[in-house]
Formats: sequence, C-alpha cells, structure tokens
Amino acid sequence: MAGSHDHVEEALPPGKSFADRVYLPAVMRGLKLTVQKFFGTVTDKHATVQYPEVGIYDASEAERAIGHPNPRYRGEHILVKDEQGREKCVACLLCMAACPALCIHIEPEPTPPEWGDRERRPKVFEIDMLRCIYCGYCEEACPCDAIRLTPKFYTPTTSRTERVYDKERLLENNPAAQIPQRPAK
Amino acid sequence: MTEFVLTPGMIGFAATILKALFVIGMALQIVPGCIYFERKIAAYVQHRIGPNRVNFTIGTLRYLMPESMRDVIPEGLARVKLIPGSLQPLADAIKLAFKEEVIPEKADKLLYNLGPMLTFIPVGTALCFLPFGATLIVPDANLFGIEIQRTVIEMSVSNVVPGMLMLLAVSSLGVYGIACGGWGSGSKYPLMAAVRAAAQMVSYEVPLGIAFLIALASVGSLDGQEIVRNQAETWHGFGWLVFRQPLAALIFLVAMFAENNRLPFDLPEAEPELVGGYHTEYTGLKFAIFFLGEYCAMILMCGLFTTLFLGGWSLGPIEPVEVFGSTIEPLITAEGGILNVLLSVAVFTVKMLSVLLLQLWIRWTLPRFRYDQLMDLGWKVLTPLALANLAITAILISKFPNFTFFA
Amino acid sequence: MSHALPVLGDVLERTFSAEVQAEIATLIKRYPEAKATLLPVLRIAEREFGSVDLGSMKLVAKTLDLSPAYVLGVVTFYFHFRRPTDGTFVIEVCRTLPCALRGSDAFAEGVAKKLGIEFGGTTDDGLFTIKNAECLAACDKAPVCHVNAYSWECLDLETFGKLVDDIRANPDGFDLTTGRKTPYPWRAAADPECERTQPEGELDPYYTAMTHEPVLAKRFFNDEAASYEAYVKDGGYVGLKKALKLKPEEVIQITKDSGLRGRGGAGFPCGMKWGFVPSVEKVPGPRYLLVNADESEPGTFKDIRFIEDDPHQILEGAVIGAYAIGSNDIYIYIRGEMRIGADRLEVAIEEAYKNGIFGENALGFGVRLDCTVHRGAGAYICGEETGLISSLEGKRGLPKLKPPFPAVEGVWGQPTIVNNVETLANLPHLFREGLEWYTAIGTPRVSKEVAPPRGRLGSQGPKVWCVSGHVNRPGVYDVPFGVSLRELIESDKFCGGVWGGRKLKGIVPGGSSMKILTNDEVDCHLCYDGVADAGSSIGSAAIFVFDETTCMVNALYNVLRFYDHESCGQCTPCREGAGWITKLVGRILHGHGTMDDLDTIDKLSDEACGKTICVLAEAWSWPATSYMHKYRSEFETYIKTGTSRFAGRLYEPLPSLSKSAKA
Amino acid sequence: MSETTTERLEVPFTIDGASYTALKGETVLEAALRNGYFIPHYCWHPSLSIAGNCRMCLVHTKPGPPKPQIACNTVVSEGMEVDASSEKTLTAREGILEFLLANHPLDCPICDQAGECDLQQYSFDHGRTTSKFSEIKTQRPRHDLGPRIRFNGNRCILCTRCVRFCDEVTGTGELTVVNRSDSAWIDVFPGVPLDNPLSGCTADLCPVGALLDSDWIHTTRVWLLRGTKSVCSGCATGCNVNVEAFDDSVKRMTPRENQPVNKWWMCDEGRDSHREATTDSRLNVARLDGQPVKHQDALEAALDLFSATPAAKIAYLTTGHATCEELHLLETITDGPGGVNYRPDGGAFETLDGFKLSADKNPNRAGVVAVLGDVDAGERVRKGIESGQIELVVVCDSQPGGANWDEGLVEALKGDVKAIVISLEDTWLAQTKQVAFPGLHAIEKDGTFVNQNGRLQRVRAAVSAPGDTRGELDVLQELGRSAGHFPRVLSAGGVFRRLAAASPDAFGGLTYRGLGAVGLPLAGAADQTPADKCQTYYNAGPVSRETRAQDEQTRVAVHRESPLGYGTVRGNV
Repeated sequence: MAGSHDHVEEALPPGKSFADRVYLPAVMRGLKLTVQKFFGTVTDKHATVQYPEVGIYDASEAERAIGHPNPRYRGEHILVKDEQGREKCVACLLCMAACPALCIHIEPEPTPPEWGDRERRPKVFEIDMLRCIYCGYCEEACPCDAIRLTPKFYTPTTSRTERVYDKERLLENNPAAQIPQRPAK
Repeated sequence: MTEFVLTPGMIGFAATILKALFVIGMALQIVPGCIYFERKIAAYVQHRIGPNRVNFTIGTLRYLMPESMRDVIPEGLARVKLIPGSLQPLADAIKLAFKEEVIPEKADKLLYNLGPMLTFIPVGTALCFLPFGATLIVPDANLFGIEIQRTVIEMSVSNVVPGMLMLLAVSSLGVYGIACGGWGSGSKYPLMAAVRAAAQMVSYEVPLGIAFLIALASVGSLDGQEIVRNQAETWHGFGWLVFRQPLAALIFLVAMFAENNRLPFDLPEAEPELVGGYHTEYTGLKFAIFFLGEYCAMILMCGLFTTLFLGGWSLGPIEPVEVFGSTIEPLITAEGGILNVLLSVAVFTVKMLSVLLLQLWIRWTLPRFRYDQLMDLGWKVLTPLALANLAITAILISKFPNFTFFA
Repeated sequence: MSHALPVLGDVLERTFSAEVQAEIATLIKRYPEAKATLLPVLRIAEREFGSVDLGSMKLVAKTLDLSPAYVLGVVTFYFHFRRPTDGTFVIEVCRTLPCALRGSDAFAEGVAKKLGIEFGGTTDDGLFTIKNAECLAACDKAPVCHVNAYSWECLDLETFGKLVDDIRANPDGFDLTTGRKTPYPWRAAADPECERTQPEGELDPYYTAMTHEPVLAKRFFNDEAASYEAYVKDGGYVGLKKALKLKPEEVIQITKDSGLRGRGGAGFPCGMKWGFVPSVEKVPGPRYLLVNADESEPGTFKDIRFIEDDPHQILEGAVIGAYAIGSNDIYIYIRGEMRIGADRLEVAIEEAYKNGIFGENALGFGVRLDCTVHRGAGAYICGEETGLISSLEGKRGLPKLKPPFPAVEGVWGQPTIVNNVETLANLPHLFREGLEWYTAIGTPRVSKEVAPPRGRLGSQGPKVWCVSGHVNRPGVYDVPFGVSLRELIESDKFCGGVWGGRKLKGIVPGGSSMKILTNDEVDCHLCYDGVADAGSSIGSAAIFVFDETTCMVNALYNVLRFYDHESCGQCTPCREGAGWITKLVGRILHGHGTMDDLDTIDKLSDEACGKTICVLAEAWSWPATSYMHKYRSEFETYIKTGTSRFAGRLYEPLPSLSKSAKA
Repeated sequence: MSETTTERLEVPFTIDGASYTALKGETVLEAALRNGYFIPHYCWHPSLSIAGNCRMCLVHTKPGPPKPQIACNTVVSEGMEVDASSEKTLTAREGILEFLLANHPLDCPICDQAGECDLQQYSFDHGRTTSKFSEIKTQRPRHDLGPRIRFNGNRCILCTRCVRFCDEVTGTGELTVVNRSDSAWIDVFPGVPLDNPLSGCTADLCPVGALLDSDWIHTTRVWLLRGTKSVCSGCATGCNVNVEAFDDSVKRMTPRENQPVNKWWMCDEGRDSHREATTDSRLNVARLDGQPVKHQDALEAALDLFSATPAAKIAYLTTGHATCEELHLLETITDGPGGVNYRPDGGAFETLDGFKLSADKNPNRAGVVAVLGDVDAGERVRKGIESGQIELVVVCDSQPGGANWDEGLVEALKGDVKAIVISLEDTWLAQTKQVAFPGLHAIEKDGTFVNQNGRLQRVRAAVSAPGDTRGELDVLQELGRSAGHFPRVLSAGGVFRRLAAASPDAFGGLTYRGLGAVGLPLAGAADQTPADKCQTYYNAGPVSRETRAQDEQTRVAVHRESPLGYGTVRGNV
C-alpha cells in the first residue's frame, strides 16, 4: 500500500542532513531557480513561437532549434495516396472503431470497376479535428497505412465546420503545404 | 437656517460604506490582476510568453483622437501592444458570465448552488476586519456651512475590538462552501476533493490558529490597529513580528498556503487525480464565484500575514512625517491626516501584494505534496512547533512582562 | 497450374440422336441409378460431339436429370475429357517421375518443339494438342505418350517425328494402334534358369518357400492368351468351379487362411475384408464387388498387363469374389487412359456372357450376375477405395468419410468390396491349386498370435513387381515375396543392375507415394514386413530406381507436382498442403530456397499426415520427408548453390541408352 | 442425424475429463455442442450432410485410432474419452488453421465478413501468430454467382456448405465445386445463376467471406450493427429474424433459428422486406384535410371527430399487416362493422427439409382470425356507409404499398363518410380524407403476429420511425382514451394483456413477455412446439456472429453510452 512506512521513507529525498530535513534551503534554491528563469525569460527569449503569425516550419525558427516541432509530434491527419494518386484507404472502418473520441466518420462504397486492386473505398471520410485528441490510435489501427498523423500543427479557424476535414482536404493535408507566415514588420 | 451637523456616527456610517466599497473594489480589482500575473509569471518561469492577445495597442488610442489626427500615430507604432494580454482576465470574465449554466442531473441542487456562495461570503466578511491603513481622524470643521464633528475612522471596514478573532472565526467557514460544492455536485471527483479540502483545512487551521495566537500574545491585543501600531512602535519601527517571532511567521505562512489550497498544498484541486477538484461540475458564473472566492481568500490571508507579521500598513522605521516633510499642513500629514492614511494604505497594499507574489512564486516552484506528507507536515511538524513556540512565548510573557523583545 | 476454368466452349443447344438415347437407356439399366452413368454418358457425348463442352454438359444434365452445375463440377474434376479446343489428335506425354527418370522431360521438350506449341496448346491446323499426362502405366517403356488414348511406347524423338509426319500425311486413315510395342517379353517372369539355394544354417523365413515358376504373369505378352478359349485351355475357370462347390463362407475362410493380402497398396487381408460384409439379415439389399483397375500410382504398370493380356484371370477372380460376398453385380472401374484395356475387358466380358459365366442364369446357378466396365476419366484419387466408389456413383471422385466403411455402406449405400485387379487374379490360382500350394509361395506369417498392425501377417501367394527407372531391364517381374530388393535390381537374372554401370542411389519400393530407401537400406526382403522393417512399404509394388546422378530435389518436385495436381481438394491439409509444399520445393528448385524451408517441409508433412479423409496427404508427405531427410545434404547444397550438380537436371543421361541396355 | 433415432438412450462420455451425456447415435460434435462445449468447425451444419472436409473439428478419442478424428463424424460410444484441448489436439488444430490461411487472403479490412468470420474467430482463438507460408497465394476468381450472392474465390475454404445447401435444402443444385486441388472453387453453370428463393442463406452459411450478400456489402461493418430479435413481415411464415441496424437504418435482416417456423433459413424476399419501410411513397407527416400538420393538431381534430360520432356509427378497416394489438384496439374502440384487406398471394417455396415459404404474403392473417374472428373484406362496412349507418371509418392500413380495397368499398369511401386514416403509405385515403396519421412498418413497431401455423410471435422495433410518426398503437389508444376505453396509453405489452383478457379462447394464458424470442403457439394451433424445443444448440449464422451478438462488451463499446446516463455521446457512431 502506498501508505506503508517503508514506501514513504523511500519516497523522501535522499538527503538526511538537518538542512535537507528542514526542507527550507531546498525551497530557497527552488525559488532562486524560478526567479532566474523568470528574469531569463524577460531578458532573453521565449521557447514559444508566435503561432500562427510565425509558422512552425519557418526555417529561421528551425535554425534556432526552438519552435520546430518534433517529427514525432502527432498533429493533423493525412490520408495517404497510392502510386496512382488514389487514396489508399479501403474504408475498413477500423480507425473509426479504434477512435476513442469518435471523431472519424466513414461511409464506404464499392470502388469503380476499373480499379481492380481493391473492392471498397471511402465515399465519405470525415475527421472532426475538434473532437480529435491526437492519440494516434487510428494510425495504429490502419491495416493499409492509409491514415497518418503528420507533425502538422493545426491551423486556427473561425468556425467549427472548418475543423471537420473531409476526404479531399485530408488527402491534400500535406504538412509541407503549411506555408509559414511571418509577422508583418 | 439650521446648520447641518455631521455627527461622528453619520461620518462613521458613510465611511463604513465607503470602506466596504473600497475593500470589495480592491479585492475585485486585485483578483483579475492576480490572475493575469499568475499566468504571466507562470509563463515566464516556464520560458513561455503567456497571455498576449487581448490588450490595447497604441493604435487603440486613435479612437480617442479626432479623426484628422489619427494619422499621427504611425502604423508600426499603432501595433505596439500596451501590456500584452492585459485584458485577458476581462475576456475570461465575459466568457464565464456568458457560459451556459449546466447543473448535473444527479446534483443536489441546493448544496450545489450554495457552494460558491458559502465560499465567497465568509471571505468577503473576513475582509471587513482587516486593518488596511492608519487611523484617519476627521477634525472638527465647518465646510460650506456643514459642521463636521471630530471623528476617528479606523481603516478597516469593521473595527470591532476583537477584530482579529472575528476574522479568524469567519475565514474558517470557507471550507463549508467547498464541502457543499463537492457533495452537491453528485460526482465522485468533486466529492473526494471536498473531503480532502475539509480534512486539509481543518488540519492546518490548528497551526494557523496557534501562530495567530503567538502573534496576538506577543502584541497583547486583539485589535488589528493595535497590532500594527505595536509593531511600528517597537524596535524603532523594526518590531515586525516576522523578526520577533520568525518561527510563528513561517508556520503561519506555510499554513496559509494550505488554507488557500495553493501549491504545494493544492490537493483538493489536483488535476491529474481529481479532474478539476471540487469545482469540476461547475461552469459559468458559479465557477467564477468559486474562483473569485478562492482568490479573495488569498488576498485575505496575505493581508492577514501582512498585518500580523509584516507590520501592516506601517512603513517601518520611517515616519510618514519624514516623508512628506513639515511643509504640508499638519491636518494632512500629521498622524490621522489624510496623506498619512493614504500612504499607509499604499504601504499595506504593497506589502500584501508582495506576499501574494510570493504565493505565486512558490506555486511555480514547488511540486505538489502527497496527501500523507501534507498531513504529516501539518500534524507532526507544524502543530508541535507552533505549540512549543506558543509555550515559550507564554512563559516569556509571564516571566518578563516588560521585556522589550515582546513589548 | 491453371486457376481458371478450363475452356469449355459455349452453351450450344445439342441433342442426342435416337440411337444414342437408346444406348444411354441400355447403359442406365446396368446401374442402380441413372446418375452413375454420368461418366459413360459424358464419354458418349465426347464421342458424339468431339469434346465435352458446356453444351454437351447441359445436354447430359438434361438426359440424366441432374443439375448442369453438378455436371460441370464432375467434368472439371476429371482431366481426361476432350476439351472443345483440343485438336484431332490429343497427344498426352507422361511426365511423371518413372518416365522422367527415363528421359521423358527431354522428350516432352522435343515434342513441343517439333509441334511448335506449348503444352496444353493446339497446333494451328487443329490436328495436334499436347498435354501433360500423369502416369500412363508404361513406366518400363518410357518415354511414352498416348495419342487419342492409344499408347505409343519406347519413343524417341525420331520415332515421334515420324509419327507426326505420318499423321499429317494421312490424318483420317492413320492407324493409331500401331504404336503398341512389347519389346521386352522376357521380363514377365523370373528367369527359369535362376536357382536359389537355401542358405545353409540360416532359418530365414523369407526363403522357405521360394518358387521360380511364374504364376500370375505366365500368360503375359501373348496376344493369343487373352481369349476365353486360350484361357480355358490353360486351366482357366477351374478354380472358379472348385470355389463354387464350396459355400461362400468357406470361400471366405479359405481366402483368409491363404493370407492373401490386397495388392493395391495397403496390403489389407482380402478374406478379412470380405468377412466385414454384413449378413443379408442385418443389411438387406444388393452387394457390390468393385474391381479396382484404376492403376494410377506412378511407377505401377502391372494391372494393365492383367487387363490387356489376361482379362479372364481377373474375371474369374471377380466371380469368385462376387460369389463369396453374395454380389450380383461386378463393376470394373478402369482408368480413363486405359482405352485399349477397357476394350479388351469388354471383349472378355462379352465372351464370358456368351459362355454363361455372367448373365441372368450365371454359372447355371439360376442367379443373375452382371459385370460392367466403368471407365474413369483421369483422376488419380479414384484409385482410392472410396474415391472410386464416389466416381462410380457418378460424382466427383471425392474419397468418403470412414466410418462407415465400404464393406458395410459402400457404393449406393450398400455393402461393397473393392478389390485390386491383382488380388482378384490370385484367386483362380488359390482355388485351383489349393490352399497348401498357395501358402507355400512367398513368406509365411511369423505368428498368428500377434495382432495387426504389426502382426506379421506374412506375404503369401505369387506377386508381380513393376521395376522401372534407372535399371538395365525394367519391366514386370513375377517373383515371389521374399527376394531381396537388391537382388531383384542387381541380379542379371532379373533387372540386370543399375544402368550404365552406375551406382545405386535409392529405390522407391512401392510407388511414388512411398518412402525412399537409400543404397544402405535396399538389402531388405521384398515382402510386406521386410520392406516395412526397412522403413517403407511395398505399396503397389512399383519399384523405381535412382542412379547416383539423380537430383533428389528434382525428383521430389516431380512427385509433389503430381500429388498437388491429383489432390481432390476436399480436405484442408491435403488441398492446401500439397500446393504449399510443391510451391516450396519448386522455389528451392529455382534456387530461392532457404534452410528454414527444410524444416517447413517436415512441419507441413507432420501437420497434414493423419488428418485427412484418405491417405493422399501421406502420399505426398512421405516422399517429401524421406527424400529430404535421407538426402538432406543434397538439399542443403542445392539451397546454398542454387542448383544441383547437373545444372538443375533430374539426372545425367546415359551417353547412349541402347548401348547399355542388354536388349 | 440423431433426430431420426427413435431410441433416445443417453450415452455417458467425457470431454477433457468432464462428464457429459450424448444421445445414442449422436456424433461427438453434436453432443459437445448440445452440452455447451464448443469444438470449432466449418463444414458441419446440423441441417446438412456431413462432409468432414474442413478437418477443423479434429479431436482425439479413446477408444480410437492414434490419429485425430473429426468430431463431426465420430459417433459417441459409451465411456468414450474425447480429448479436445490437449496439446496435441490444439497443435493439430493450429496446423489446420495454418493450412486454411495459407491461400486465404488477409484482406479482412475489406472483407464484409470481418467481425463475424469464423476463420477470424478461430484464428484468434486457436491459430498461430505467424505462418510459415511464404509462397505466392493461389488466385481464384471473384464474380457474382447470382443476383444476390457475390463470390470471392480467394477467401473460399471449400467447406462446401453452400453447395450442400443448394443440393440438400433447396434442392435446386445451382452450385458446385469446379476443378480440384487448391485451384478448386465454388461456381455455377454458366447461364444458370444462383437464384433460388433462399439464395441469401448461402451467405449466412458461409463461415468466411467467400459468399457475401451483395445487397449490403461495402455499406458498413458488422460490429457496428445492432440486432433486434424480430419477425419478418414478408409472409405468413413469420420467419424469426435479427433486424440489424446501424445509424438508425436497417442494413440487413438475418434469420434466427426457430425450428417449427423457419428452421435456420429465411427467403430473399424477406431479407429485402425492410426496404418497404424506406420507400419514397411513405406517409411521413400527419395530414388534416390533406394538408401536412403537426401530429398534435391532427390528433385534436381526430379526437373531435371521434368523440362527435357515436361508437356504433364508427366502422374500421384494416389489413393483414396490422399487429394483434392494433386489431384488438380497433375492435375495442369501435362498435361498427370491420373489414380486412389481404395482400394477394405471391410465390411459395418449400425446401427439402420442410421450411415453407408461404404464398400468403400477410404476416398476420391468422392473427386477424384469432382477434377479430369472422370478418369480411369490407362488405358490411360498405353497406353501412351506403345506408348511412356509418359516419366515421377508422382506416388502419399498414400494408406496404397500400391496401387494395374492393371497388365498391372504394366508391363508398370516396363519398362523404368521414375517416381517420393511419397509413404506412401516402395513399389516396390519406391525401383526401379528414385526418391522416403516418403508420409504422413492422421493423419500427412493437406487437405480435400470428403466423400461418398459429404461432404467436413478437415483432420488435429495430429502428425509430421517420419524422413525427407515432404509430397506430398510440393514435388508436388516444382515440380510445377520449371515448373512455382506457385510462392511459399503454405499451404494446399492455395492450396485449388486455387482448389476452378479452379473448381467452385464443390468447388465454399467454403473456407478452412470455413469448420470448421464439413465440408460443395459440390454443388449437397447428404448430404446438414448446419454446424450449424451438432452438437447437446451433445458431443460424456463422458461429462468430452469434458470439458477437451475445457480447455485451461489444455493444457498449460500439454505442458508447455515457456511464452517467447523459446519453449517447454521438448518435450516429
């Protein structure tokens, strides 16, 4: 149990000196640190980017090595295309089943007969980005590598409907297409 | 023509209303500021920017100018922000005010609605007993045919003699609001938060009260003004209890954090464990009132700490007369004079805000305690220490009644 | 592997003429239900319309009151029907292992080259179609091909080229029967000169009763011997007469005592099998005796000799069997490829009808006894007892679930006995010469007490062996049980040793489904127990020999390809496993194998064995595992280098075949 | 099959050491399934002959040979020890599954069987995680076998259930296996498609996704479907069905087992019957003098009309599609004569195993007789209207396509007689008469039907009605309430209780809840099978479909009801 004495002892800071046990010097050190950080921020620079005025793909920001998203960052989705430029998705609805936020809505339809290589594709593929929690389960559930989460940071919009991405938008949702906007000088 | 006479009663009555408005007004003004600074400090400590969107710009000033002169301000300059994000608290307030009120289906309606009120009312009441400035003396005068009788106005909304005791009594009622809100929400997380809050506040009430007692005992008065004066008059103005009773001051400070549910003792609101704490199920104005009550409680406690341990409104060794010089009319600068009082209020506010700043500072520095650690600290460390301190103080007072260390 | 429906033409409107309808009506009378005549009627349709296309299928379905889909299913199960795209002359070249061992691969390539078409294709003039055939039962005379089901044997490309030219010169009047050759008449019997002395001081049970007089094969390779008169002159139908004097139970008992074991492959005691037929009180209704003349195990060519050269021997045995089990109907199920054999059987049956052996008052007993030849249509699995029953019933030749066993519930739900041709051919001799004479031949049973399956049932009676592959004198040998396998191969009195003076690499002792025996293991005695002790089985007594140059990967692929093609597709493990293992070995053969594949062969075989309705899964997993284990280093080398010593060829051909053959 | 065995002796035997009893002559698989012990299998089906070709049900038996035996063809002998879960049996099973999957494409994402596929289920339960197979898979064709069934050869495991169904149940024999070895597949004779009245059952029988109902494929996934145990309203057979819906629209109807009624089957016509509920010609809105109005307005007008007319002057007209409850209400609230319209007869079909597809296309003709007794086709109503004795007619027409009243009656109705119409379709009556309410289709309403053999079965609402439709039960009770017949509006069950009390001869002793999933026979009915004999141990569809249906976890996961009861998070997912 968490309340057992041993456990508590173990969780205490390792120091056993009086100063450690009084805890106040550590508090003071902590306060000193935060104050340093505080003034450091005031005088130096912020770790954040003025998004969306400054694009996160802005090269200059990347050079400064801050504000550039980690490639493993889970941002907006993209529907992957195959060699012929058609969606890879076969509308298996597994992402829909895996989605904990219920933000994916798919309606399958048979493929045109000339496709040949598969039988079904999505007629409607919608992701409600406002509901999405960017957990990446859809990506994991996808058996065809048809849906991916890109590092693309979401673009602010002024209406909710704009945040419901349809199939065409998801197919074109290339992170490289997110053009950086510099703040006007 | 009968001369209109302003009796001390009438003046006092009017002054009380004005003081009440002032206190509430101040509190309500400090809260948004506090929120803004809290966010800003948090951001800066974390190398972020913080709120910077909602604010006036220099360009806003154009709207105050005649149309022909608007071009005076160049476009570049017009974009410069005046205190970036400064209007964020206003935006928050508007948002909260217009948010839909949602009452959970399984909530106990009465308790649910009572919760925020019970949080705010005791704090508001307690603020009345806080001495926030030097005593104002309205001299006998005849202004524009109105006879004014000499009136002594204490700079606290209510100047009952055991004011500090009242304050202590009333401020501890705040926990009822939290308990009501937590229970009334009909949800398990608020309930757990409420239980935690109740236990925590009851626990820390003990060292807080004892530290309080030490301060009172050291001064020998329950009157707030008397406590401040005592500190100002001892040790050439340096007789602040923080120097005379440092341990008690520390205990009070720590207990104060716990009473206010502030980090590192914010277990009733621990987000990772309890979603939002006791106000999880609240939205809109009820949530705002909870929020307000919480911040007012912070202001109250900081004021109390200022009063008890930091010499209240007194400027320390400096006499206000020295500040203003003797050139100004004694009515204004002398003790009880209006400038003197204003200065003292300013001093009090600055001290109080400093303590408030400390609270914010601590919040972004220390991690949250575990609940058992919290209880250990309260009962096993602070309470015995406070008791010991009290005992020693009591013995010293009884043995050396005139020992200057205390008096 | 074709994975589309064979080209079956259009659904043309067709009708049978009145004569054909009458013919079909007569045919239907020979079977208890009309459905059973499906294969014969399809043959008639093939004859009438030149091929079995969708239109004729629909007509047949209408004639026999079946659903067209059913007929389609049956037709696509069998591979021997003529397709609408086939030319006038369908040339089927045997590519199965025993033939391949004697050069059929090179021959087939030459044929394709000569005709200028791929296998399965038809020449532009519509004259020739070449197809792969599965074992045509002339392994000793390889390379061999069938032209419109007439066998052309001991071919070389020169002869074949001449044949093609002759046909082209005179497509209408060409006599296809001229291709038949019997070049090795002496091979029918053991050399009468051969003397074997009992090894002194040794009590070898296998040699206690050796005889050198050919019994079963005595009248082979003699065109005059097939007639009824010749047969009676040689002592035919004497055994039958003797048997008829006994009660059926006594006949069964004598058969049991004789230790006659089924010669088809499993070696189940014949008398015991007859004994399983329940009494009429228990199961009323007719009993059926089916003669399994569907000899299609690669390497086996003994039954065709009985059928073509001595059909009355089979008929006599069949009548004895029918008498023993109380059957009034004998059906001889013969391979579709054995057209001449079927014709000769028909002739023999006709003679038997005339001489009162069959008919309404058969043998003067006042009971009806009928015998019908039923031609299959090219499916190896119909040689399996229950597959044969299914096929005879006019269905896809799918083996049936056991239980119920055929002896209790067989064809048309009635007690049925299925006996191999050679088994039945033993019976006339048994009853003519008596039990003592019979049991003196071969190796006696060791102990009556020990129960099957390892019960030392002994191997009694005369036996015919088919030897093919890399030996100097391949052929049919009537040698009693007990001779040493090595002696049979290497003795000058028999096969004359491995050809070209090469070393022996291995011998498959009982048809391609049996496990291979390496050079070290071939000292076993040729009898059921002796070969079993060596780790294989006598099977259908089809012995083929690999010389030292043989590539075992190639050989295994050839075997597996056959079984993949012939799996009926019913049971999951066999259907999928045969295809899988064939693809796998084929991959090794093409140089893309990995060492893991060898383990996979093992696991696959293990998982398929014993889990199917019939034993076809064993038939491909036994060779697979035994070839792989016994010649593992060869497989490993192949995988490592991507090819065999002989650049992927099955074996190194002899410089000249004619020189080494002691013809 | 053991059903034909006259002796019902019980034979003790054990499976994995646990004791069970089998009936004499029963196979191991049957006995195990009947005792609730599941042995995986594909090709075996209780209504079909034993093919024994899938080899999935391999078990070891003692006494028995050392090699495994197929449980579907091994008859239980006394004291037999069946080993169905030892290491060697499981290894054998794994091996079979690996073989099955060798040439089976791993296209579950686009396979509409996924989620109720036995191959998937068994692979999950018994299969290996990896396969040794690294060759190129065999390709087999994909085409339509008939108007309803699409065949995907690559997925076929050649269990031949479909072939045997067409041979042994429908007797039409359209299907066959063509070719042999691993290039075999199921096919039809060119030009003779699989087009028998029960062809949809082949898709149900198919344990994998080889045969699929082309009617609903590529529309949704099976795990999203929510089944409702109801009864088909297509004909008087009254097949027990699962009405499977997603997003509040019926995606398909699949049969449920009910031995005396429909065995395991249902006809293609019945499978399509839910489409009658989504036609354009449906009446979706209440009408007052032909104009669309709110339900409440129409109801007030109807109440005025109803209360202004003496009960004796009110007649009713109904159809063979009305539930027993509606019939009872009609009879109760009116005192005048009644008339019933029946749909004309359609095609009938009888399978070799005795499943009868009725020519009578009225699901509740027997119910009309049981509730209303002797009632004609509206002759008395016509006379009443013509003689002026009838002033108001309550028309309850839930027949898809609209009831086809007699010409004389139509003429009479076209006159001045007032009418309150509750109609499924937007008929001329609904458009021209005083008040019209939209009616419900059988997939939208609760109630009971009596099938041709006198079996009383429950219909359950599977989807909600379109628009503002309240349904017959509601409207009729509102009318009856205004006349003081009922104190309050009851559910279908409540009305049934009143019906049972009112007609004790036919419905005596029956309770709505007691009807359960398979219904109960009316007194004196031809079919007197008790409920516990209606279902065997074997379900109608693939084994995994039933598993899915019983899996409450799946249900909750799919529909995501808020644990605090705040409602469904998002209705259409």
